[in-house]
Amino acid sequence: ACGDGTTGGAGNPNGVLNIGMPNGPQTENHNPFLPSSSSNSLGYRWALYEPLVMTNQVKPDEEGKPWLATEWTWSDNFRELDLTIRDNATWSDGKPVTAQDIAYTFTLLKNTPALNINAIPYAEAVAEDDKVTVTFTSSQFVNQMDILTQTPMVPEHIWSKITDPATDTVKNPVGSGPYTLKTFTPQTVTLTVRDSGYWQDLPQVKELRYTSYNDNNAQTTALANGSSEWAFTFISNYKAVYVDKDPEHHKLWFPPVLGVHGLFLNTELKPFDDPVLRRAMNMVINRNDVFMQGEAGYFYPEVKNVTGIPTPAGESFLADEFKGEEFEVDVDGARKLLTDSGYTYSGDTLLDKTGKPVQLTLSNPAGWSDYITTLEILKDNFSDLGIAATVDKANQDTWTSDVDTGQFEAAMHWTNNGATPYDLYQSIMDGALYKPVGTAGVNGNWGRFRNADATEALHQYANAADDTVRQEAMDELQRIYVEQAPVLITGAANAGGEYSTKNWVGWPDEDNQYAPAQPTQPNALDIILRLKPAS
Amino acid sequence: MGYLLRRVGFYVFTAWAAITINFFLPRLIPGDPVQSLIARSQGRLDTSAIESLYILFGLDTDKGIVEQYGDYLGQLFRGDLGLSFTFFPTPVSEVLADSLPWTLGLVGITTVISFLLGTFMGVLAGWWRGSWADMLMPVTTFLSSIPYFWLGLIAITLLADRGGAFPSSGGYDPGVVPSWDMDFVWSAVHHSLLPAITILISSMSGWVLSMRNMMLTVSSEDYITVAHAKGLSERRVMVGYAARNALLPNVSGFALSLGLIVGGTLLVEIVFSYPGVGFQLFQAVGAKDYPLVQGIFLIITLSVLVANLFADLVYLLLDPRTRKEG
Amino acid sequence: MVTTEPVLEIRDLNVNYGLGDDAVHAVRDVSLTLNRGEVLGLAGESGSGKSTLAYGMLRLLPPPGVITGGQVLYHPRDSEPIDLMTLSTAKLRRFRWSEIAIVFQGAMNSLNPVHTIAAQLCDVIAAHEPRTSRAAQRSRAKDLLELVGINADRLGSYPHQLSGGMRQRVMIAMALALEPRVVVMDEPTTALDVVMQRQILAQLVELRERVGFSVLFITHDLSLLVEFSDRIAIMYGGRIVESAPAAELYRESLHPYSDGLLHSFPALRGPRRELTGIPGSPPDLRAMPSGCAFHPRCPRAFEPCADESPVLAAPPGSDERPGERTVACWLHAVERVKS
Amino acid sequence: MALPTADVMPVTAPVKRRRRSRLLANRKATIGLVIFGFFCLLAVLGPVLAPYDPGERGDQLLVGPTADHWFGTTHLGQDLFSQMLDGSRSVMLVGLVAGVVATVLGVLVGVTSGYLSGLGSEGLSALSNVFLVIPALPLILIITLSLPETDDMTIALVIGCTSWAWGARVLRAQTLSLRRRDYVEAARATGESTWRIIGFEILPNLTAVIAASFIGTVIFAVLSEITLAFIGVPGVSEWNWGAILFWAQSQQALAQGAWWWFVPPGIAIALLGTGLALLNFGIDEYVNPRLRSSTKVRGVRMRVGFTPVLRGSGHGHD
Amino acid sequence: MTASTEPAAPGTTDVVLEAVGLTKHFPIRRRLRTLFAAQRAVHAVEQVDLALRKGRVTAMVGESGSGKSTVARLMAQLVRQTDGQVLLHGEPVRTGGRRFRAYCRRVQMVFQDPFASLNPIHTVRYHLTRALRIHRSETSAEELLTRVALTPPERFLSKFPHELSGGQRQRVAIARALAAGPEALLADEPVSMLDVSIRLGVLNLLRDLRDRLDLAILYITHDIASARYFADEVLVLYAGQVVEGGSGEAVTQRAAHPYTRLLIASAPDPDRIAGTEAEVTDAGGGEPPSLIEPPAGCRFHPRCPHAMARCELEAPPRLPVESNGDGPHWAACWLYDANTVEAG
Ligand SMILES: Nc1ncnc2c1ncn2[C@@H]1O[C@H](COP(=O)(O)OP(=O)(O)OP(=O)(O)O)[C@@H](O)[C@H]1O
Ligand SMILES: Nc1ncnc2c1ncn2[C@@H]1O[C@H](COP(=O)(O)OP(=O)(O)OP(=O)(O)O)[C@@H](O)[C@H]1O
Ligand SMILES: [Mg+2]
Ligand SMILES: [Mg+2]
Repeated sequence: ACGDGTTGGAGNPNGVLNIGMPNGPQTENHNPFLPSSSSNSLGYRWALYEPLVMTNQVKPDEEGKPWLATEWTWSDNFRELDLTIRDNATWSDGKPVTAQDIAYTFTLLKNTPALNINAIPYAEAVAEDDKVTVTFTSSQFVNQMDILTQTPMVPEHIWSKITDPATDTVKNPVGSGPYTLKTFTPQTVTLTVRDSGYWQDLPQVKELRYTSYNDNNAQTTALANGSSEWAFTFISNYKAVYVDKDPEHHKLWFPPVLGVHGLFLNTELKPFDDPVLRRAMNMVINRNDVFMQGEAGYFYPEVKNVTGIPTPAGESFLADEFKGEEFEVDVDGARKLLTDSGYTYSGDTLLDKTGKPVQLTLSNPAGWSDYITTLEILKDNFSDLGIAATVDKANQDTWTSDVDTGQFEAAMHWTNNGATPYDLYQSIMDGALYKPVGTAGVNGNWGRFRNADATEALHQYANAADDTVRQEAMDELQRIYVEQAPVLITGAANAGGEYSTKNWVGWPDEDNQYAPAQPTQPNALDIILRLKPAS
Repeated sequence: MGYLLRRVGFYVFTAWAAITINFFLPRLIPGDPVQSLIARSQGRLDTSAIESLYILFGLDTDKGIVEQYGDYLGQLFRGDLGLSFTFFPTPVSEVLADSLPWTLGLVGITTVISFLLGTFMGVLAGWWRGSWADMLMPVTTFLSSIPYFWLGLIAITLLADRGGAFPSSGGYDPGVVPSWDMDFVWSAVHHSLLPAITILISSMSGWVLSMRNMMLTVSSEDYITVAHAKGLSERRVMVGYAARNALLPNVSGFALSLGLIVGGTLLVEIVFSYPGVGFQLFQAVGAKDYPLVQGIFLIITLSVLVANLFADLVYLLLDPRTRKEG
Repeated sequence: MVTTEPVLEIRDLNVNYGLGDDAVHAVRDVSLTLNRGEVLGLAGESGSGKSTLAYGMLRLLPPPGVITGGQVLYHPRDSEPIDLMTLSTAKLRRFRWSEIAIVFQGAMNSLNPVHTIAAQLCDVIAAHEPRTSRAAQRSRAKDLLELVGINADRLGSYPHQLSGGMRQRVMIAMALALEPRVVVMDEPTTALDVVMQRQILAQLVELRERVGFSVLFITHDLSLLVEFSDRIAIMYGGRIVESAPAAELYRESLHPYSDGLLHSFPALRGPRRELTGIPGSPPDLRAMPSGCAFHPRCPRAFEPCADESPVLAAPPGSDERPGERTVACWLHAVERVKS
Repeated sequence: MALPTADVMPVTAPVKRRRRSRLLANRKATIGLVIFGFFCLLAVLGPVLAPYDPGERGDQLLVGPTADHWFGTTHLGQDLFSQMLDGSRSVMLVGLVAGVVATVLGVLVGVTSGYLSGLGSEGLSALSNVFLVIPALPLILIITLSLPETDDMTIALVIGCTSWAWGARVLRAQTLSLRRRDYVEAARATGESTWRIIGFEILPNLTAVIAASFIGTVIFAVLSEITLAFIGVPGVSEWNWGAILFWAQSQQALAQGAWWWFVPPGIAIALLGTGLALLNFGIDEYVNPRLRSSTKVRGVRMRVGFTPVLRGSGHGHD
Repeated sequence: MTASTEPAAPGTTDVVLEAVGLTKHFPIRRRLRTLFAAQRAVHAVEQVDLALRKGRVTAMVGESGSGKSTVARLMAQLVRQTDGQVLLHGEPVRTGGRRFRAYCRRVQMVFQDPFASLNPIHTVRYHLTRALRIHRSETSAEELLTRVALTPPERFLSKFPHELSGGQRQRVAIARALAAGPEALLADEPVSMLDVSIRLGVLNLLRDLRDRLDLAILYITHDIASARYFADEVLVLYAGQVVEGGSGEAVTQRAAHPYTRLLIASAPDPDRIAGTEAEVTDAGGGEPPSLIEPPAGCRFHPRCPHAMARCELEAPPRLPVESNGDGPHWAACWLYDANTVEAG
């Protein structure tokens, strides 16, 4: 909004791209492995460091693009990875990227558990010529993507001199990416394009400016007035507040990825241990209302399929029997389902099989406004079924520990996401993650769902040697989900972003789904490389 | 002398109390930084990250609370506030170094301006009682009853959003590099105007009211009548006699209510997304970042204490009765 | 020294507290003349309006005091009399202290606690003689302090560092700073003990001899006045009820109230006097008795007293010096009418 | 933030008879009392009067004031007027409870430390100064977040327990000046017990000061509570005005132009605050008559130092 | 008569209340500079002996700050003495909790300021009935008011202090003191805050009570003339010490101690003929001494026109002064030491 020539939409003439994140002031920390670093928080680590492979999360079944690795093969039941490293890449200090560096990176993660964020069980990484062989102690089928596309590669000659890589803020980042660090301030990080030595054509964006806005509102304002050209933030009324400010250029695209948000019912509590009741409850949830009102009609995309697998990302994983099975609200059907299996009504109140009224407390931290809004909608939906729900706006910390220890009735929660629906289902119904109520430390399955078949199927999926077994396991999981409704899914996780086509074009969108539009994903690098000045 | 001794004792005691509260309170907060980091990411961080985070933050070792307290005190003496979790592994002191100047600049300066301006207006309102100055009172009362944050939000809507003259958030324009050049200074000043005005409007009224009351009280003292009888000029009586004496209680009031004021003004930072300690504190509380919470709380308390010490010294200068007996 | 040349004439002064119907008439139709060089004592019990009169004539009354009538004429050395009631603020400011200075009862409260004695002394000089240099002001302040018997090294002291007696002396010094012709003293020694009181009064008497100013001395201690003043006026219920030369008043008071006052304090020496005191309690200004305000307490009240208030006038048989002796009492008025 | 005004005022001898009428005769106090009474009434009746269930979703999403929804609706179609009415109870309840708790603590600490002497007294006084100096809002924030369970009551308690210090300080100063009064000594000389002296001789003389400190704390408590709710600290009742503002803020209501979501709570808070502040001024002026504002009667401006001369009006004659 | 210079012998029936070697030091708060120095104190009252007798008024005069009120408070046991004893009928008084009430019943105090000694929020009735109830007295409030000449009592009972005049308030305060039925009444400047015209009424009331109730009264004042008028015995206090004592007439008419002489010379006296100013100046000037570090020897010596070398070294004991038949008379002044007298 101010007349400063260096900001606003004037990026194009100077080749600047303004990227924003609503993450508050940053401290200088370019360590690509630390989730708390500014490079991670704002996403610029991917402009400095590169992964081995670039995959498109929006279409996880597509083959990845070679990046630092030109070839990768999994063998031996996904316990061994053979990589061929590109020979024309250099670090920004001019030294070539070698297979030794790649092996070093994996060894570093193996030796520094604090940095091994995805807890990958590395066994060994050995380099030989341009080949690297990485071995694991268990099958990594479900972690393929984490290893190949989410691991930034670092130069050995720099990192081997760092005494404690877990607590080093890497003030002078040296990576293989097309950009180098120019300046850092708590509010803005500026990267400039390398002069030479990048293994592919240098991007047309000469300078990346990452600005950290203090909150969603500030970020939204920046987007609306054009000072941010690319961001990832929640805008409650995006049409009026953002798009309408410049309908021609202000765009957003929020494709779903393979993760979901849903209402976790504590399945250890009566009567919610009854799949019939859960199914009935699932039937009355108005996912569209949640999407339109709770998620402003774009943020967490609606999950249409009955299996809870977000489409189109998960299209290829759907079992034949569920292909095209769209979820629909069916209050009467739900009521019938209940009365058929022993539930009764006293007036408008649903009574369970023992004759007790069905009641439910929905809880989520007070500050999470989209979840709370969703709960309000669910509460309304459940009342159609005769279930009296109350919304409890909890203290975030209490809530976190209550969910962790299973001391809740129902809460909105998210699942992990991954390259396959495995992560999603694992978070929902993996019996291996089960811990009894009162015990903390569950990494998923917060609803304490126990179903031996599901656990078995998940195990099989992760460790199967061939694809048919895997497909069977996946079909089985979908069947169990539909029958048991362990979690009432409300929406999909996203990997989207808001962007402006005023100065730069070539963004991914509905028609050109080459990457998720989120500026903090590895794919951001791919996007930046494809941007062209608007004519 | 006795006065000073008591003040010094008081400062030490307060500092200790703050440090102790500071240590124990955050530890009573349920949950831990890892859980809350995961929770805040709402799915963008994989659950498998938990283990590595525990290791990273050094939360995998157990220590008794008393031992921790001892360590904490020891650390403090070495000037070490620990490492922040949210910005791991940045030391808290570094986070503070980034944010404190903003707060001092905004809250500190405006609080002082507010006090000075409010006091000045209070002097006028008290002295010219029964004239136009009385109009000030209802307005002031109303303004002082509005919460800071609401005023700030309205100010943003009216003056910042939709092409208004002021930026609505941040401490300076994105893209400007902090340094002592015109661009930056102008940008920083520009960004601080709206929050500063908000603070001024809502905190000044308190000073206007209390100074006016003190002026009225002092006006009926004999020495004011004597000053009039002496034929001194109006200004001399008002400034040198009435205001000078009325100021004393106001200065000590200022010192002691700094805590209240600062607490309230921090909210302005949140509303204006100003990169100061208030904003950081709020974030850190949410993130269970004890070292940061402790550090910020401690620094705010100490700043208030230092301001207090300063106000005390001013008081000492202003009131000859507290000086060393002659 | 004492002449009959008036310096200050109060004519029919009326002072109210408050406005409208619930106003309190604290001073009613008071006329009083202060002659050059004399000490005029003003006595009366608490609440009789002494201070109100003193402040009122200088227009120093705090709100809600208002002056509702009368004149206060000041006779400058060689020009027309000035009516203080009609002076503009600026003129009044210039007039104050240079012509009439005032010493209040509580010296602690009269001195500004945050400025040094020197500052406050210089203040007044600077305000009226702006061209005086700093150094001159200071040396003047030093002289003044020495005048009242305080060592000049006390100049830098703050009021709280001085004892009560010293503070009162500082006030007196300050009052004399501009060599005014009139000094009003409102109970200047009541807060002090007798030893100090006498020291200060002795000094005052001596200063008057040297400097030559008139004093309006207000107190409720009649015995003190008899000893120190030339003339005494007695106030009751907002009016002057009697005025006479001090010795005469002591010897033979005409008004029963003055008489009662004189018989309220025991004598220190000589035979034990009979003490009668005054029965009853002082009047409430809000509900003044009709007629003579003193009549409900007066042992010698008779018919006219309750109905009409007596006028202040010379009693019969005192014609030789007009204005020297006046009384407002039907006892004496009736006689005058008769004679 | 209304600061308690004058620091230490001499307690003038209260005039019992005229006391009530005088406080009421004060226009400020009356207006303040009316506003305060109005909000108290709302607190009692508000939830009953609310035309809708404040949490109920409606069809009209985010519409401005209409005949159906006087204050408009939220993004879920909830009726804001009902939310305001419903929220008034929590605001007033927390404010008053916190006020009572803080006042009781303030009286206990202030009067005890004022009446007793020695180390205990000094300690208590130091304690209250510590509480004054430590920034209040961050402290309250940290404490509320430390508590495992919070509801309106706990929040009221937290605010009450942290905001007594100012009252204690003022009361201590007053008690110190009262303690030396002859009538306290006289009561002692008569043989009254200590608690009776505190309870019957000193406390009644502090009524006005206590009332002022109570009202001051209520203002502070209301503001703090609303602030907490606005920041999103849980436990504050659902439709507390601060919570309404929280929702408005998290839905970026202002950016969306939904001013009706923001304005009513703000105005209500300011109005309540103003009412309380006025009431406090009334008390201040009652305790210290010098503060009475109106010195301008019938065109006469009274000034210290220059007494007005009125000619021809009410003369001293009877 | 030397007998009276000693404290009255124990068992003397008419001595009601007696102070023996009463001393009070108020400690001063330590300052930084003096943190490690010895604790300093205001020596407010030092070695005061006095006896209150049944049906007699003992006056105590002295300038401001000489410790008069402190003596009264000590005698009333509102303040604990640093040293010395208060004897009630020869019994040392110990006042802890319960026993304090019993002591109150017998020794009552009237304060200087009638405007401050009544609680503004309580009625006259409350003040009196509380006192009566505490001491389980049979008397009624009406009776008390009648006794202090506030008649008709009904008119005053339900009044608040602000509705009464100063004299009336002081009477109520006296009535309250009488409610306990005391034997000794300590009146700390009971009339100095009152209007001249009504002082006399209160003094006369006290005198009347002395006669009717046989009260032992300690009358504290700074007005030596009223002491002469009202008291049977006068003690002069200077800087916390009694410097002279004797019958009212003896002390006021033939003051022996130089300080008493100064006091008398300073008192306003309409009968004084102009020209006797010399007498005053002769009596000395200066200011009262610091009580924190009081002068050694006789505390008056720095101001005394007759000071001798001895005065600076030794504090004088009570020395008899020749009396002209108006009762015992003594002074604590070396001028009356046999040796000095001889030498003079
Ligand atoms: N502000 C006021 N409002 C109303 N009445 C007042 C005010 N100030 C003084 N009075 C009344 O005016 C009368 C005269 O007061 P003033 O102070 O002049 O008496 P005084 O003779 O000086 O008494 P004292 O000897 O006690 O000083 C008193 O009855 C008093 O009650
Ligand atoms: N509580 C106290 N703490 C310290 N010093 C005290 C205290 N009370 C009295 N003093 C000191 O003791 C000395 C005697 O005081 P006291 O009040 O007995 O004098 P007084 O003769 O009654 O004076 P006055 O005529 O002014 O009433 C004074 O110097 C006073 O400052
Ligand atoms: Mg007076
Ligand atoms: Mg005394």
